[in-house]
Amino acid sequence: MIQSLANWILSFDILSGLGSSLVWGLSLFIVAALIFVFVAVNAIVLVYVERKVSAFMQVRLGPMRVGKFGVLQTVADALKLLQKEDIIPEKADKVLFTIGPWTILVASVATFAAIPFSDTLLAANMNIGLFYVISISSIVVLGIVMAGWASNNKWSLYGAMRSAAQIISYEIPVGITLVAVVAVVGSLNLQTIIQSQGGVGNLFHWIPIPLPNWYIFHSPFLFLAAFVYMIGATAEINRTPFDIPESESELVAGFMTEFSGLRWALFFLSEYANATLVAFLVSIVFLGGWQSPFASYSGAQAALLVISLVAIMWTVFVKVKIGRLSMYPLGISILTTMAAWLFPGFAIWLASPGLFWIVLKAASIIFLLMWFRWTFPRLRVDQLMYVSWKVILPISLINLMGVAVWMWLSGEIQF
Amino acid sequence: MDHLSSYLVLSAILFSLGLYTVVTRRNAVAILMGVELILNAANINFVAFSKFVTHNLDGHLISVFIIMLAAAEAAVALAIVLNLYNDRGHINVDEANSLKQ
Amino acid sequence: MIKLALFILFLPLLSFVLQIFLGRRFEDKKGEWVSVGIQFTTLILSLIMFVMMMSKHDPGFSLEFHQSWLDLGLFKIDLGLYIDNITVIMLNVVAIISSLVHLYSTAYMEGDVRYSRYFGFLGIFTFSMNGIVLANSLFMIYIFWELVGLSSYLLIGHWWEKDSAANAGKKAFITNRVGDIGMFTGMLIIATVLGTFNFQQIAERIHEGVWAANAGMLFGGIEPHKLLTIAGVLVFMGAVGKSAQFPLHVWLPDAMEGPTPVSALIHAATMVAAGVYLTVRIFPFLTADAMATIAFIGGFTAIYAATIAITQNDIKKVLAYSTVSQLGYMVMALGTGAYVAGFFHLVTHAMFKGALFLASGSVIHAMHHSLHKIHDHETDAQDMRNMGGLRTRMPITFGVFMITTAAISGIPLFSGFLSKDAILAGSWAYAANVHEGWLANLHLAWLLPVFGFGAAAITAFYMFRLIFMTFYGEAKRPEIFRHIKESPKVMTVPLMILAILSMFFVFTLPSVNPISSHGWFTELIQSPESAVTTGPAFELEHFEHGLHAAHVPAMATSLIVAALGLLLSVLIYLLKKISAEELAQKLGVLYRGSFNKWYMDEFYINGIIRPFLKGCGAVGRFDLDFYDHYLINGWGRNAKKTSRGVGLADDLIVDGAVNFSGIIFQWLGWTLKFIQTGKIQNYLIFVLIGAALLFVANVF
Amino acid sequence: MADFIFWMIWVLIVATAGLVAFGNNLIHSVFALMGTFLGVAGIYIFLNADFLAVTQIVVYVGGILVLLVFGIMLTNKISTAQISQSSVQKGLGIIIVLAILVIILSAVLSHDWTGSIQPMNFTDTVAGIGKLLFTDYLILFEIASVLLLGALVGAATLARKEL
Repeated sequence: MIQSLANWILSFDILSGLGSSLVWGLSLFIVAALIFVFVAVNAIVLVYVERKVSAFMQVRLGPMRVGKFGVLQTVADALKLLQKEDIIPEKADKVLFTIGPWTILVASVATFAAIPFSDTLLAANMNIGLFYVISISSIVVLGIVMAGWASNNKWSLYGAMRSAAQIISYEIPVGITLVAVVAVVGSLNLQTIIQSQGGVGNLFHWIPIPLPNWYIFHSPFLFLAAFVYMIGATAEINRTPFDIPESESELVAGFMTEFSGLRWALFFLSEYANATLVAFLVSIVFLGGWQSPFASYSGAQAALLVISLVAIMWTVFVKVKIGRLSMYPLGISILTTMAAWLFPGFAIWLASPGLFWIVLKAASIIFLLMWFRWTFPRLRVDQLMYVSWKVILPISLINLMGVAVWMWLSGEIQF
Repeated sequence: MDHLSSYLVLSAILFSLGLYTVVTRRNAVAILMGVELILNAANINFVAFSKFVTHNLDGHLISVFIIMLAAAEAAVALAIVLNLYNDRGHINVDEANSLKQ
Repeated sequence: MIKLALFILFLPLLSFVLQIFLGRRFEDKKGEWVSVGIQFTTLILSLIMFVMMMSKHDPGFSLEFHQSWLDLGLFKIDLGLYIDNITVIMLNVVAIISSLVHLYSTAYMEGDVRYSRYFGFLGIFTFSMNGIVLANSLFMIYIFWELVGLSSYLLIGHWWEKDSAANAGKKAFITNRVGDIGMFTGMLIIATVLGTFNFQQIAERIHEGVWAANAGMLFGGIEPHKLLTIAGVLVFMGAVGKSAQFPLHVWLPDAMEGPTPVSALIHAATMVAAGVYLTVRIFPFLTADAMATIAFIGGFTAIYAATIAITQNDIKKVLAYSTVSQLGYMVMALGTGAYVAGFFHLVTHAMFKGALFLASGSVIHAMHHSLHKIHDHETDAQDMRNMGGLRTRMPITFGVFMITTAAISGIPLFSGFLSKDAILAGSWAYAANVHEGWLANLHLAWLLPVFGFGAAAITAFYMFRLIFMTFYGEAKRPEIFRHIKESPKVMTVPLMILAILSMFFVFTLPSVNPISSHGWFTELIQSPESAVTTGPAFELEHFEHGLHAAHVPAMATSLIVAALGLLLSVLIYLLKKISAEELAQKLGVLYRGSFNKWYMDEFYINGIIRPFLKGCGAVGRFDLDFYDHYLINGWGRNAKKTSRGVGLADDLIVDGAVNFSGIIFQWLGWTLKFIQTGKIQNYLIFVLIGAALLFVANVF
Repeated sequence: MADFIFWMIWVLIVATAGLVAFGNNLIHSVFALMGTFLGVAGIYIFLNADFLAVTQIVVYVGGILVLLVFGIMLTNKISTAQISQSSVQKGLGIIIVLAILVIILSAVLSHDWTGSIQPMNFTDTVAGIGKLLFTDYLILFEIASVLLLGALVGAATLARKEL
């Protein structure tokens, strides 16, 4: 993307005198800025969504005052945060206190350099993309420790230490789980991973249910791996039920206790950036990234028909019985199906890969993360470590072995 | 940047700084940091020679193994340091001299 | 198919691991069903293989898969799987019996102290048995051979608190060792000459004349043919041990100390058949002499064990000797060249003998419960003299007993008739046509059909004796009889399945002629070509021609002798026309001999073990009194005297020099000790200074 | 542009390593070490060692550095945000280290590297490293895994309170 941007800039006669090296640097800067803008806007939107989702889960309305349905609420909040006084505690370590939040933010944003949004829309196509994402996101730990230490506050320090312990513990099972997928693909390149998930095949290769060739449906082991990865990743980004580092009932706000204003906003920004990153990674690695779930436009029509039939049955037999009738899922599925049958162009669009699909998948995963947050109670510290070392790690190791055996059995690899 | 000696000079400086840290610091963890600097310097050399001289990946392999060794070494060394701290209440290596004559 | 086979091989091992490591934890939660489930999974996989085999319907079908295991330059050992029709059928036999025994054991062993361990051992047994069946080389067979021996030892000694059980386990293990020494020696001879353990390669290389070229050179000019005979007989010795052939049969009756399902699985249907299976595998490279030896051992075992079975009173002992006798049949069949018949009898025998043992287990189970009810802990639950009239109380068990007894006695419509008949015809044809091997030279070959028919008659006699004593007549102990109940469904269902599998049509389909064994089995299993080229081999074509001629007279004779045995049994035990006691009195020596197993155990103890121990004692005393006392200690005494003189010189001259240098270094050390500060960084500085100096020295 | 970035990284490495060696605040030293590690990762990228660069970040920054931070925080009585540290034998140390630096630099600079040497541009090192790891370096790889296991167990055993 950087190179094509540079070429595009150079294609203007007026600008061609700038020199390729400078233009290259300029496009580098532009792309970086674009990613940053994406992360910032994304965070503003997600904060609003999270507040609304939590409100609906608790049968409230959530923000309603600023703008229609409160849509401008987070914009207002962001403006407020930017104007707040910049407070640095007197006995804090001032250098680290300033660097800490920026480290976290830079690490979170830098990971997006490797995330492919479509087959062409990505900042850098690296052949070690997945590994790059894992490695850069591990820098976050140090930022957290930095911030926690520099605050010179025991709650902050506890929060930071817990956070660091938690993140490095969960990095291991998460990494091993991703290795299981890499073993199947044979490449660390995220584009290759996505491209190898195109088309439609049987569930687990054997069971004759037509499903997209996503890795979650590749084998029982990868199916399990997707769940293991979700759990581990939720812990790695410190979201509920694994938000022990900032558990407000014990540690005030963990490593963020002493921060306010812009710096605090940076933490928030990176938190949502991380959640988005995890959502994108799950979509890419397990759910086929920007691949469409439909193989062809007739396949899309058929699949949508099945889905809306299921939705009708569900509404008629289950929803009516429990008496809570929400027509949105039913309506959306029926409308989509009708559109797909009436306008072939729409069906063709549905069957073609693109930005829409990865965003839809990531959005569902983010919704899932929010759902976790408002349904699961928080774990204790010892339970957290237990889950990581004694449950998830063995499972992920067995998974890795199982995937190898599975591939041998299904003939994908031979000795 | 397309010149081997720029890497070699960097690695030499890094090595010397690491050596100086190891030789002069009193804190055991700081000494460990010096060791990591030295290992990094060595790694830069391996990879640079691999690119400029041997033209194969053996240097990368050795670096991978060095990184792995560094991880193992750090874990064990810190465990020892923790024991030292539990035993004496500090980790100053110049005071840990029970083996002296 | 290889993957299927690998699963069949390793799934039981998984069962073993799970039961051993986790079994205790799941004992209350029906943990045994893990093992049962795994076993039935392997049964299904085996049946899939069976269906694949039937759909191929190719007698020459074979498949091999191997991985290098040990590579010592010129000498390589591969481990691998070899699959042909025999393997598939054997796998099915093992899987069927093993899964049914697993199911049966859930009821029979209920409440046992080491319940989970029992299932674990069953698992490792099945694993190793499958290993023997799938092995592609003598070496791999040997590995699993020993594993099978181990699991047999563990299962016989399952109730090791009983001395007799513990001793029986040891006896089985040691007796098998005697045979295995022979087998190992034979293997080594073959591997030395041919450089391979692989069955296919052995046959190929012998056929290509490698044996004839190498044997003499490697073994001091021995005639190659003689060496091949020796090697064959030595390998067969493994089978003698495992398949309880005379004279190493003594462990099998004692092995009945183990739980009855184990007896059914291991000591009747599968493990003891391993020896026969081994003989089947080495069949292509047996010489005529070796075959004659094998045939004679088998035939003698058949009749010898049958005579013992007549007089035993323990229900399981009767069956044990009957097993030895039937194994003798199989071995005799292979020795006389009736390859198909021998293997056929192995399969049919596995089914009906498994059923017989399980049915006897059902009887014992019922007896146990009854004795338990009346608080009688003295009476032997296995003694037939305490039974009688059980047919009204245990109809299913009785029915199964009748069917399988008919099968073993060689009565038409049942599987045993077909296979036994084929064996007898084979021995008849052999006696009539044999021209090679020492039996022919001594004109003794007619002994074999005599042994065969004699054993057939005796078998019919003692089997019906068993039935009449157990199920007919008055109840000898009414108080026990009152509490006898039929066993639960999980025990009777396996019995019924095995009884159905003992019918003739199972093996003759699609043909349903009850007196001809022609069917899928004989189509799929065919004798292999003999690979022996070094000298006289067994003439298979000639023999098969004779087989055709011998078929009808053999069948007639076998029917007559079976009927005779049956009739005698009816007269003595059912109608009581002849008194058994008077007969015993009249026969005197013969009766006592048979009752005491022809004094074989006593012979071993007094004739071999005691003299051996005495010899050991004598040698030991020689060692202690003469060797130790005069040679070793005397040498020591002399050395002591010499060294005293040398020591004196040492003290003065050598030590003086050493001490002097020591003093010098002590002084040096005292001066240098001050640079040892205990600070590691100081040392490092010294090292660095040294390095810098070295560099400077190198440059200038 | 690339040259500029390269020299920036060069300076960053030397500066942060200098902070590690000469800084007075232990905590600052540790976080300066992070700068060094990241800089070295950048150097690897200039050397076409992309896999190694990422490994460097994962292991050094994500692993070893966190361990070091933990080590510091577990072995100091924390009262302020400052953990000062001192040095011994500075004079002797600086002399000998400078001597060694001079020796190395003289060795490096006296040799003419430009003559016979052509840089080689690797494209995909991951596949190559993977292949080597499971062929020529297999034994080393196995030993390394055993060593890691040993170190893991050893560290866990040593770090227990009741040794």
